[in-house]
Amino acid sequence: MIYLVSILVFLMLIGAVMASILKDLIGAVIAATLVSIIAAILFYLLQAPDVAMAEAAVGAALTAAIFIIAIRRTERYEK
Amino acid sequence: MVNPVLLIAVPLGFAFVIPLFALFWKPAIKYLPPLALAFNLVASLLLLTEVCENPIIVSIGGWQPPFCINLVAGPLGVLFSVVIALVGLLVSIYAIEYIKGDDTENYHTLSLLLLTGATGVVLTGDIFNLFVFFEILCISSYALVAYLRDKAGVESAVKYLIQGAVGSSLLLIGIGLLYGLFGTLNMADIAAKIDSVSPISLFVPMVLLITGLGVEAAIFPLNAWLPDAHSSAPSSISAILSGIAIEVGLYAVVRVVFTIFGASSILLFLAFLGILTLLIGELCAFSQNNIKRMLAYSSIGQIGLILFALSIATSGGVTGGLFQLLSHTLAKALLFLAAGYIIYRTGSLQITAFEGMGKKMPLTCLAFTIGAFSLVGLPPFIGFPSKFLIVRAALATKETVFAVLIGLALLGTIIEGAYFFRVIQVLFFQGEEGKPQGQNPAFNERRPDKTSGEAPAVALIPIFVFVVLIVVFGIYPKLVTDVLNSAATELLHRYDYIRSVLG
Amino acid sequence: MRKIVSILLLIIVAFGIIRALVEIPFGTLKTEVGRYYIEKGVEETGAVNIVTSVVVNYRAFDTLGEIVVLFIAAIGLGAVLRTGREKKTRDVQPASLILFTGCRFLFPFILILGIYIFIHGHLTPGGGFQGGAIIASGFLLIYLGCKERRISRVASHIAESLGGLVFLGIGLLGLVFGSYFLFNFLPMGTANTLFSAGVIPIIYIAIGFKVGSELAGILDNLIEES
Amino acid sequence: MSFLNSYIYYIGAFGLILIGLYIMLVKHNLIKVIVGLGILDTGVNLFLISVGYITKGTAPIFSKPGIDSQQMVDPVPQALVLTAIVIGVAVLALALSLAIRLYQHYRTLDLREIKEQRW
Repeated sequence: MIYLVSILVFLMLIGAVMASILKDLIGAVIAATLVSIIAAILFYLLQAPDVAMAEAAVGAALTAAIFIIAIRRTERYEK
Repeated sequence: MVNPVLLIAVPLGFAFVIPLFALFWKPAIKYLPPLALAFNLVASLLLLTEVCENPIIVSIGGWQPPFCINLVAGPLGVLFSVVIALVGLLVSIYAIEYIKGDDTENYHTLSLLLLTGATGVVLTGDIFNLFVFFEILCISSYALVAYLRDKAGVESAVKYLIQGAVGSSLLLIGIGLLYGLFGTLNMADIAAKIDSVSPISLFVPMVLLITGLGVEAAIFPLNAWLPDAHSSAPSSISAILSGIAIEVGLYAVVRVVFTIFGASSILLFLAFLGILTLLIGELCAFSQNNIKRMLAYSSIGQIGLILFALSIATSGGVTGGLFQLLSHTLAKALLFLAAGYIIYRTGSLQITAFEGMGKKMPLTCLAFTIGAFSLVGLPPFIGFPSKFLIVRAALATKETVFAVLIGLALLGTIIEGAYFFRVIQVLFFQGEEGKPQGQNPAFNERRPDKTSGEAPAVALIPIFVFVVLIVVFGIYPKLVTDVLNSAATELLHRYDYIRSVLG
Repeated sequence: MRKIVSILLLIIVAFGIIRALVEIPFGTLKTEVGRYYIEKGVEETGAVNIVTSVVVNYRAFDTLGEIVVLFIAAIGLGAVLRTGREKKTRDVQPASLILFTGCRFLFPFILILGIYIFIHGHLTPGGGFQGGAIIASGFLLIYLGCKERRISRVASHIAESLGGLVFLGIGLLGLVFGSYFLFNFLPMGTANTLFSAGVIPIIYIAIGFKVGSELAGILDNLIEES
Repeated sequence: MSFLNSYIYYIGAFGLILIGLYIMLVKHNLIKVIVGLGILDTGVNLFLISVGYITKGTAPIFSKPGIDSQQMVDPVPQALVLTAIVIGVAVLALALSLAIRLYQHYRTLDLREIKEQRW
């Protein structure tokens, strides 16, 4: 169990770093969504199913959607 | 007895109703916020007479603290809610005429919710609930700063939002740490348990809370957003932001420092920070040519002075600080409201463009002058007794540090006087004919309307009421000092607060 | 320069937080308040999901504040993005038949799923926010699939206002019947059945509709305006 | 191993918080800054939930009779996080709408180029 959690946390931090590095904003948003999804799994493992559901629905799905809409209306690449 | 919950529930109800009115009966919208705030003013004045002896504690949901969220209507909180309702009422009357356009329902909903959030912050007795109301206050002010949708407004709103959001996150981390340490969120409960933990481990949560709340309170290193936001919002919103929002932020800071942590060790640091904020604010204000930026920097200076006075932490000092807070709220709201129409008529934000306005709109300019005099601290206006109390309290501590700091504060007051007299000189004694001025490129608040002179009556009424209040409280400070004294007592005696909540 | 200062600042923050965390060991019981809710929650509120009983009953005032925050965001977003001119019809590029049919087919199921989740908030994980968010994602699907369709602005405003007013009204009724704001004045019923827990399901339904319509309104504004 | 056992969630949470703050402080692109804000929020939420966890705990739901209430995790942080998530998404949405407006005014999202307002 603890190995699974460690791997998930590691992946989550990698995702956060990717969100920082990527110049393509869509890529950054996808990395941030990955962070959200893994966070939702961690919430589930921490015995918080309500929060996991909220994070998956709000944090992952809707946030990603509004980010992508906003990027489509502005510009895609960070200079 | 009025239940203090109604002070929050009634304006919320009005705010929820406004979108319905926007669909079916649009012209009525602009009268709803004054109605809600008039209710709040009456109700909180009624409460004020009751709570001075015994604070009223109401639990929400019907459980005993600390197992529920409870409101603490003590003298301090109710005093604040009176001020919020009063200033909010007058500003919303002003806005009836001032805010034009076809989507005013957004403006009215957001400003009403901003004031509701402020009322919630000052009444709540639960630290996470304070965070939620703080967010209501902050988020509606982000949206309102960008209300005009012009370049300057949107840019300032973005800066404000980013700094405010970082502050909120830090605040939430601080709350999480406190919950981890004490296992409760009730402020009185935390305050009662605070001695069970070593002071070292309290330091980090305290710093996080002060930083998070300090962003909204505009304490020195955290106030980069303020001049932009206050100067690019519509003038009625600037009045609310300068007159209420930062004061409520400061309230939250002192509530955390005094009541929750009972921290006397950090007070001297806060006093230094206050004076630093004061001097920086006044110096920046002195170098401004833009009237609203000048007023915004002057707010920073005043907040510094209030923070300093509260950090003296004697009965006299806290009373003086609260009195100064009241006087700043009234005077600054008046200044922004008066400046709003002066700007509207001249079509420029530059002080040099105001030449000769004293003749064209004498009443508005006279009101501006009174506000400026009061802010500087001249008798017979409210600024005089408040500053006098602070100076007396600082000297009464008989400590060299405070004497030196109050000397610096007086220096700040002199600078303040200098730049306000410059404006007044321009208003009344320069340029017989307003010569055509170059438009400030950043300014497109509204197309100037140079034809008519004086501000409309609906706008003059609140301005007049502010002037009356400033003069009356200046001549008879006794009218408010009793209430201020009991508010100061509530802040200084944390054990009474704990006992009244937890029983 | 800015990078170095920021990293220094972050190191200070990290140090302080590590210092503070030493006092807060992971995985231990820290609170009496939470314990109280677990011991008494079912008996006092009738909801078997303790998180729901905390969200909608013990700390319902926070929840009221939170839906206000979302309300502000929806209104503020409308105010910021508003163009003032009539909306142009979107350049309708019809979606492929499969996408179109799929979206129309899926939409009612997503709606029902969302409603199921917020009606059963006091029994199973989930509740008003989760259900509302799922409803909003159903509308997102409609935007992707059936491009010519829009949600009615009037209906969403009415749902928003009524959701808020129902919540507030229940709170005020509590004040009338039990002399406490948001007092749970309806009978608790038998725990673990649908019709139990007094006002909790009603509040969650109001929250669900409000959150759903607000999030859908936010999406609508972002896609359509300016 | 006991180190990982006791600190892995804290490491994750504060890793996210620090990375989020780093993005917000250092990056110049407004959308990137808002992404950082989202990551910061997630980190704070994860931290709050981990504060309430009890080793070998169960979710605080009495879904069937006879569940040991002693081992239930603390429900309060979960309620707080539900609130915090919604507040977070509200701020994000408002920030993105401001970003769209800002882009219409300046044709760029680079905060270094957007400096009309200066001291």
